[in-house]
Amino acid sequence: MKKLLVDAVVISNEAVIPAVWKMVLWAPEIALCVQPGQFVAIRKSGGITFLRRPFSVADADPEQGTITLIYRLVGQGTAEMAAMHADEHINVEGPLGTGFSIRQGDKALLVGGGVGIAPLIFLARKLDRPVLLIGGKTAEETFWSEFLEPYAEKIYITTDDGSVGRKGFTVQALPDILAENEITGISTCGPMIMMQGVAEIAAKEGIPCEVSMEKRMACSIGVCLGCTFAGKSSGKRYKVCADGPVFPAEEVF
Amino acid sequence: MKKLLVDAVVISNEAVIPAVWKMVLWAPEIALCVQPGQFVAIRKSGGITFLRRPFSVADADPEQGTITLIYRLVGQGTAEMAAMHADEHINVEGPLGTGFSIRQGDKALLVGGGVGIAPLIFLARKLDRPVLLIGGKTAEETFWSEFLEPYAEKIYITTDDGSVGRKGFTVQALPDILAENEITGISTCGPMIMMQGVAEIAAKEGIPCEVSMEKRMACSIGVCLGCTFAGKSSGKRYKVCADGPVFPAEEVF
Amino acid sequence: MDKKRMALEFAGIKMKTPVMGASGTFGFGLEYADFMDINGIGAIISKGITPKPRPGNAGVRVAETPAGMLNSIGLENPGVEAFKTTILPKIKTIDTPLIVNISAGSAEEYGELAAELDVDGVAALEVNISCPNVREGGIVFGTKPEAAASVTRNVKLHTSKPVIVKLSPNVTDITCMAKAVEDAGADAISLINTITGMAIDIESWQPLLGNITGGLSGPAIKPVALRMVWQTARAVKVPVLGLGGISCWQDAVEFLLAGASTVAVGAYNFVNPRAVEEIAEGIDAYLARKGISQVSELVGQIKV
Amino acid sequence: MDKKRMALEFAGIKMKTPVMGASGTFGFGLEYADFMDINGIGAIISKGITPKPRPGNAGVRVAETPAGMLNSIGLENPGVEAFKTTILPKIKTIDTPLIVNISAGSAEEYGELAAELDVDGVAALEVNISCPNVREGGIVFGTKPEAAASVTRNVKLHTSKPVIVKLSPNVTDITCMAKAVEDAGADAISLINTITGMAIDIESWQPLLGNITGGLSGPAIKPVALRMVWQTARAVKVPVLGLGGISCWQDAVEFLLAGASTVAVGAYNFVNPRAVEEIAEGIDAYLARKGISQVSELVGQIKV
Ligand SMILES: Cc1cc2nc3c(=O)[nH]c(=O)nc-3n(C[C@H](O)[C@H](O)[C@H](O)COP(=O)(O)OP(=O)(O)OC[C@H]3O[C@@H](n4cnc5c(N)ncnc54)[C@H](O)[C@@H]3O)c2cc1C
Ligand SMILES: Cc1cc2nc3c(=O)[nH]c(=O)nc-3n(C[C@H](O)[C@H](O)[C@H](O)COP(=O)(O)OP(=O)(O)OC[C@H]3O[C@@H](n4cnc5c(N)ncnc54)[C@H](O)[C@@H]3O)c2cc1C
Ligand SMILES: Cc1cc2nc3c(=O)[nH]c(=O)nc-3n(C[C@H](O)[C@H](O)[C@H](O)COP(=O)(O)O)c2cc1C
Ligand SMILES: Cc1cc2nc3c(=O)[nH]c(=O)nc-3n(C[C@H](O)[C@H](O)[C@H](O)COP(=O)(O)O)c2cc1C
Ligand code: FES
Ligand code: FES
Repeated sequence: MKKLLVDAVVISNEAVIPAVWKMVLWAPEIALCVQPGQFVAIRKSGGITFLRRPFSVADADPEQGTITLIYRLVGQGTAEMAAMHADEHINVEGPLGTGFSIRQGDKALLVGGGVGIAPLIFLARKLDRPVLLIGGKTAEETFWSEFLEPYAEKIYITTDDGSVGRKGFTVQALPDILAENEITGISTCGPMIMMQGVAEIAAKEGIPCEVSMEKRMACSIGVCLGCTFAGKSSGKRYKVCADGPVFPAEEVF
Repeated sequence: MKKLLVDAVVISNEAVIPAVWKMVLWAPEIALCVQPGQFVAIRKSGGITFLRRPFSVADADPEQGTITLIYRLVGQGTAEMAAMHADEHINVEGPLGTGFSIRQGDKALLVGGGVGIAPLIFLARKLDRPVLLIGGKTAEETFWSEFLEPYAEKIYITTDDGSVGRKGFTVQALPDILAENEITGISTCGPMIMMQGVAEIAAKEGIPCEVSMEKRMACSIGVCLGCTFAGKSSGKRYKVCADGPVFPAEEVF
Repeated sequence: MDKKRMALEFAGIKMKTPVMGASGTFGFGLEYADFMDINGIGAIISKGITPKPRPGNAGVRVAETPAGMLNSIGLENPGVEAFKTTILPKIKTIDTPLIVNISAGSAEEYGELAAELDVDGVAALEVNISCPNVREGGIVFGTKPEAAASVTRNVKLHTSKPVIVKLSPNVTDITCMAKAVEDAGADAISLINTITGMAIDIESWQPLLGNITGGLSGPAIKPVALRMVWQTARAVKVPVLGLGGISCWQDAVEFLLAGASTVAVGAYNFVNPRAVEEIAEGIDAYLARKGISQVSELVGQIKV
Repeated sequence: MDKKRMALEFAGIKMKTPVMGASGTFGFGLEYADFMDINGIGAIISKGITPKPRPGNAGVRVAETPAGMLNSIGLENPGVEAFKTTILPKIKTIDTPLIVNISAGSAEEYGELAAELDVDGVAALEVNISCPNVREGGIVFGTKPEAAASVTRNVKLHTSKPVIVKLSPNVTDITCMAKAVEDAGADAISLINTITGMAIDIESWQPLLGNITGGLSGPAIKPVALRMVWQTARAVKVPVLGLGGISCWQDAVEFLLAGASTVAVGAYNFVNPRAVEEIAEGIDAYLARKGISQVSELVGQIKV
């Protein structure tokens, strides 16, 4: 898939909760070809940050020509993003990387934690009503279900404090969910510790599992070798930005 | 005079002609105490430029709490300024330096060229209907008379191409103007070559003359010594940013 | 773009423009094919190749800094064998000179590596004696004139290709290094590599980079690179490839004026993947405006 | 601000905070009185003082660069005599240690200058052997260990004040310079001075600075400064004053973790004339959040 470099227009940019924002960009060429799990690398020209910032595409609407990013405020770059207004321009490089291996017909379980849930929205939309398991620290962090509802068969929620859904971590809820549903494939994105737990259970149950990784990136297109790792089972050197960010679980854990 | 550091609010910011812009800032503390010939050093926080940029105060309205800057688009910093909108904030350090020695009662002639005319607007307002001589390259560059008219007794204009006013340089018009008016003091701001010509004629005629200098500045408050020069008659080391920018002509030429 | 105006020969390598992609920031060139016509650029300088495959350094390897970045990749690469069998055949399809950047652990190894790369499809060798991110090889050769000279001699002995020696800026006197490698037979000199720097995570109290220190590059270092290029171009007779912080055609023109015959873009490729092409276009337009008919006429024209 | 938490003694100088204004960027301190309480800061380091008055370099002396600036002031100053008679009496009114930065043309002259400044109101001397902008003095002493040691010895011989030697980053091995001046008796080491750089006006083809080259400072050089501070703090026993690109309290904390006992703010004073005070406040709040009762407990705590 050809990588594009476009000046996208901010259509909307607003806080979902104070710490997590949603930006909709008009970038029709990218909206047309991006696949779930792929990401874009963005930069405000004339901004203070130097490197581009990678963000998963949380949704894409080829008809409207828009892509959606959902981002957590972390540092300078995301603060700069949050300060942007509609009609401003932002430079977008994408689609980048290799996304999820979509399995139409599979009964898929998507497991997400934190902003790792973002790419699962886009994935859920492309699948046939998958089951979702999402985790957050508090009730506030479970706003994601609102984005997922249109596409999900069921949404399981866990919170660390038990304020919404089941109390505890996502991984703890997994065995019950696998018992309740006949899952034939798992895609997961979130903290490494969470994905590792998911991958272990999936391996034990013999369910194919893919995980979406995050690494510090400089180039996002496979030239700087900032983001590489050795595949656990193959020993192969992978670039997260180009060969991933989505990998078979057995190559990561 | 105490130097202040304030976050000013952009009230308006618009092109006067494509290459010269006018920015009105709400900065009441500065508006209250700034004197003609003094300047401010500004910086957009989160902007791409590193050092502050020095600009003469082209006008100040203590009642409205505003100061006006008139600036020519030169490079990155002024481009960044021109991109600013009303209600945005810009950090302003000022008032800085030592301005014109206002001579109420004098019959003053103010001679300006290019954006050097900016501080003369503020000066003209504070004086008792001075005579003005301004020079520009073309008719387009003589928009200044519109800002000066309310305060000036007379405005002489020269253009390089003769499209408005007298054809030629300001200096060439000076002898006639001195003949027509009984001038007791001259203040000038503009290109060095122009100010030098003015100073020479003033010296010959025995009219006190002061000139406003421009030098690359890093600190604008007299600590970096980026902007110093040796006084021509005294030999004294001057800092343009602190001892000036306005100096007696005999110290400069 | 006026092809005649921009074409030049650098250390015997024929180039369409004086602007190249710098080692370690340009992959093997193909990665940029989506963004520009990689058949129209000056040259591709490959990621550093070593005798054996290297996984590079552990931990975080890249970090942003004001107007720049730190990297501590540690010369990850598949080794010369895999380079020749799997990568080189693909790049051969590109009609742009490929300069192979090489690193090794001893002067002898540098020579052997050069011999292995004395093959079709390689336009020249860029000898990296300046990688701050590896223990053996790299930086020791880049800070000792005799060591640098010995590497240069060994490489020259084992190759028929033009040899460009890449200097480290982490030295007291760059001209002393430059003269040493010139005397040892270098056909050209490229500079600068990255300046050693570091960053600390103030929450964990650990260095941000797994390797503790890393190499600083990007616009932040441009004034230092330009100064060293100017000093070097005055000190040696061989042509100079200038790089370090170039982000726009204006930067490139500064390097040419300072005495660089050609330039390369490094970290800024990550910011603008079209930089190499756009900078060449900008230089061409500048030359046209200035009425200069050949880019080489600009080289070293600084008025001091 | 918790006074007890922030107070410290550095090379025998009692300071209220570890944050000072760096030489050449802080005037003689009084210039910042409108912006902050200059009686509450760590120390004022004066502009470089020389035996005789100096007009400095001709032409343009300051230029902006990405995240930094170049300067080629060339040690303009009124000379030690005028400093003592007209400036020192004014600064004595401030209840903040004044460290006088000195430069001279020979080791002997450094000694004589130190003797002249062995007077009331001077808390310590910072010996600048690293000014890149003057021909005589400055940089030659800063790149040769023996020369640096000889300057240090001469200064120590002629003063009763603590002697801080300020190192140049324009060297291959900073620890070698640091050890040389430590062995010669330096009570503390400060680093870094500016990194030599340049810029060219692409319209006139002339160097932007009158002096051709200048010293690069500001956030752009912070990673390099931090690396050198870390290397030096590990190599010597005397305390280190860290500076180079500090713009916020987070930067200052990095320097402290890297092993600097105190820090100074240079070029960033021009951007934020309240920086010295705000950075001290930021460090204090950080210490409070981390439950650290004394700033000195942070020094050198990097986990490598
Ligand atoms: C493939 C991929 C997809 C991502 N998708 C999303 C998403 O959909 N939503 C979202 O909120 N975040 C996502 N992230 C993380 C996001 O890139 C970082 O949060 C963001 O770069 C932080 O930038 P900053 O300037 O605000 O933070 P700073 O900490 O100031 O950034 C400093 C540097 O560190 C890098 N960095 C900081 N945190 C991370 C991180 N967690 N991962 C990678 N690099 C980091 C930045 O890119 C930058 O180079 C993704 C990361 C990757 C690699
Ligand atoms: C006391 C004083 C008062 C001034 N008043 C005005 C005014 O009222 N209106 C106006 O249009 N301009 C004025 N100038 C000039 C104005 O400061 C510069 O045009 C402006 O800084 C250019 O910034 P830039 O980033 O757009 O240009 P760049 O060329 O990108 O700036 C690069 C660097 O050079 C400096 N610089 C560039 N041109 C000048 C210059 N002519 N003088 C001093 N420094 C310069 C900048 O400050 C910056 O540090 C004044 C300058 C001084 C010293
Ligand atoms: C991620 C990265 C990897 C690099 N790898 C190499 C390398 O393998 N060999 C080499 O000689 N230089 C390498 N460099 C140095 C660059 O080629 C260049 O000399 C340096 O980055 C300065 O140029 P810049 O400021 O334009 O990036 C690398 C630089 C970066 C940023
Ligand atoms: C304008 C200017 C003048 C300077 N003058 C001196 C000086 O006289 N003596 C000295 O030791 N250092 C001098 N320096 C160096 C600074 O003290 C400091 O070491 C350097 O700028 C790095 O710190 P920074 O990046 O915070 O500016 C000067 C720096 C600047 C920017
Ligand atoms: S981020 Fe550069 S190779 Fe992946
Ligand atoms: S600009 Fe710093 S002394 Fe004038």
